[in-house]
Parts: sequence; structure tokens; C-alpha cells
Amino acid sequence: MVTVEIVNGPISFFSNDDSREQNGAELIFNGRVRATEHGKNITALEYEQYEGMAEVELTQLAKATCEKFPIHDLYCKHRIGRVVVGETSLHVVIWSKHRKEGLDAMTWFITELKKRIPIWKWAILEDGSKIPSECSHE
Amino acid sequence: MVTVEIVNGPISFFSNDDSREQNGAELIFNGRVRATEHGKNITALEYEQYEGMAEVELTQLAKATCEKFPIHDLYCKHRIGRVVVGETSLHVVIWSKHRKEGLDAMTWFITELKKRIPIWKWAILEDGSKIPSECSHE
Amino acid sequence: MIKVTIKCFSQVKYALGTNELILELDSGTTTSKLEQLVREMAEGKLDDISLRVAVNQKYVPNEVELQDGDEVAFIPPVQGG
Amino acid sequence: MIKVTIKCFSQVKYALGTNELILELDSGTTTSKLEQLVREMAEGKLDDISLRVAVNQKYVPNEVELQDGDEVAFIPPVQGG
Repeated sequence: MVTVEIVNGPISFFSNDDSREQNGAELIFNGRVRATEHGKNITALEYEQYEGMAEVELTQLAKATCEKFPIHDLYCKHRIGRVVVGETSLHVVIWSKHRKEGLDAMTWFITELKKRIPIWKWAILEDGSKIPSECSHE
Repeated sequence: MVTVEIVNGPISFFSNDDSREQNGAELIFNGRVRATEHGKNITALEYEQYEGMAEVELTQLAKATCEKFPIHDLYCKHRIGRVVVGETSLHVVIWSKHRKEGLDAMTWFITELKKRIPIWKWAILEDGSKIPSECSHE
Repeated sequence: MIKVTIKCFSQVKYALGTNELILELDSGTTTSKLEQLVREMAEGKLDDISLRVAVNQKYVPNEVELQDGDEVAFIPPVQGG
Repeated sequence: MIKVTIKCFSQVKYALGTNELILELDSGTTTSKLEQLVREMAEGKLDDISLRVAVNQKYVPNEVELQDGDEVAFIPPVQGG
């Protein structure tokens, strides 16, 4: 099962769930805004989305991940709008029987997310100006 | 920096830390007790440690992981004693600049942990009896 | 003539200075032809930037002929995460 | 003669029915010799189980001669996580 949300405002993390009796592995990834972006000091990032398409693509990707890897569930929240340095912009939780498929699925999901989900970053510089973050393929 | 704890009783998770301005990636692994162990239904696992050696080996492994991969911090808690189905026996958090090194470090750390840390599982069966869990290399 | 809406994001928005353009085009205009037009409007600011095309919110890998009422986006490298 | 303490865990504990053994051994007894003795005491119950050796809480990859007061463990496959 997948749960996908694109959220304007702080992300509330998915809560701990001890009822999963066949899920030996719970893997959580939190992507945070760093204080530097392509060598520039920033105070925040502003995430822009292609409204509609971003959520559809993200949901399709989450489903594709559950088909490609033997995992049970994938939850994902992506934040839109201004996210200050240190805050979480991306929160992903994957439950699986063993850790290996969870780690593989997490790697693939985030790699693909960074290739195809129409979301972009604008850097908010220390003087308050706002510019598109350069293209990055980390 | 590493923080390692072997805990007898429920694990309190490491708390969220938004002050990490250079750590773009926070990766959390929770290992849970599953309802079946080598095909047998269980109600709990009882973790046994080689007291002293387990903590020393785990700390060395955490430090080795921080040297081998360009990660910033690794925190790890491992539970000892009885852990009922659904509860977390292993909690690991890795902070790094980007996700890739965090995922690689997590994979290596847990793989090595399962090879060399002197901790063992006893299966508590539905009739209350307690037997050593069979050797497993998952 | 057909009317299409162009959604602008990131570097495309920055280069054109707008969120959205509505253009009247000759019937039979293709996505490639429209991309060329958009690049010309950007006066060189998009020259080094690869753009993928989405029509009606779906990526289209190959050139297609636009229809009246289509929503088109020229998608610069995405940066989610 | 030397005196050594053997810590027993998991399948070793299960096979021998004890947490700890204290044995008096001839001077010069090696870890391999002691492992053989422990396997004999287990009456076949450890035959299919590989054991690594720790002396004074450190893994020792090769055979070593035991000293008076040593703490020894024959470590069955570990199962943390």
C-alpha cells in the first residue's frame, strides 16, 4: 500500500507502528535542507511543484516501487513552499520483511524521484533574493 | 561521532534534530521482532548478549563505519532481554551530507553487526518454552 | 488556429518572467516547434538547459502534434527531495 | 595447572546447560584443545555448529595458548539485529 502527500507547511512524520507483525524492517529517510546549495549560503529553499502532475507522478512512482521490490508499504511526504535550513523536505518510510529489500527500494525510489517528479528548488539567499537552484544530479 | 547503547527494556528512539545544517540526509533503521522465526510462530524473542564484549564490539563497529564512509554521526541502540512481537530490537540513525553514503553505511553497518556482535536470539514459543533461535544469515 | 496554455516552472519561469503563457498557434504545431518558440522567447537564457515535454500533465517522450486546449510544460531538470 | 572461565551463550549454553564453567587445565592448553574438550562435553550437540573463539572478550582468529585467569568464550553464529 502506498500513501503519498504533498504538503505546504511543516511535515508531521508518520507515527511509529508496533502492530506490524511481519515487517522486520522499518526504514525511514528524512531529507533536510542544508545551509549551502551549490556553494552558496542559503537561509531556506522554496520548493515549487507542478500542481497535479507532481502528486500523480509521485503516487505512480511509489506504486512502481512496491511492484519492483518485495516491500509491504511505502509512505512518502514531500514538502512544498519555503523550508528553512535544517527542516525536513522529504520523509519516506518503507516497511519490509527484511532490511535488504527496504534499503534497495529506498535507494531506487529516491533516485527516481530526483529524476522524474516535477518539483524544483529555489534558493533563498542571505540577502533575501530568490533564484532557481542550479540543476543537480547528486 | 558515535553513540552506542545496549538497553534492557524498551528503546526510546533518538529524537529529531533540526539543528543539523550540513546533514541533508537522516536515515533511520528500526529492526522489529516478527511473529515467525525460522518458520515457527513466536510470541517474543529474548536477546542474550556477551556483556561487555557486545558493547565494545558494537562501539568499534560504529567507529569503523564512520571511518569507512563519509558520514557525520551514527547512533545505535540494541535491546537485550525479552522483546515482544512488533517491538523494535535495533534502532540505528545515520546522518550524512547526501543520501548515498548514508544508505551504503547503513547497509554495511547492519551486515557487519549481524556477523560479529556477540548477541543471540532465543525464541519464545507459543507454549512458553524457550529455545535458541537457529543460526541465520539473512 | 489552436489555443494552448504553457505552464512555466523553475528556470523557464525565471527566463520568461511568468507562470503561464497562453498562445494561439497554427493547427498542426508540434511540441518541438513550440519548444523552439519558447527558447526564442527566452532570448538565450534556456540555451544550456535541457527540457522535457509534458502535455496535459504527462511526459511525452516523442514529438506530438498539439491540440486545441492542451496544457504544455517544458520541464527543466527536476530537483525534488 | 591453570584456571580458566568459560562463558557459555546461545547454543553452547543450551548444549552444556550452564552459563559458565570454571576448569583447571594443564599449563600450555590451547584454545583448540579446549574447544575440542567443550565439544566432547556437549556430547554431539555442537557438532554442526561453527564456533569462534574469544579470549578475554576479544576475538582471536588463530590458536593461542591459554593463561591462568583467562576468560574464554566459544561463540556460536551471532544473531544481533
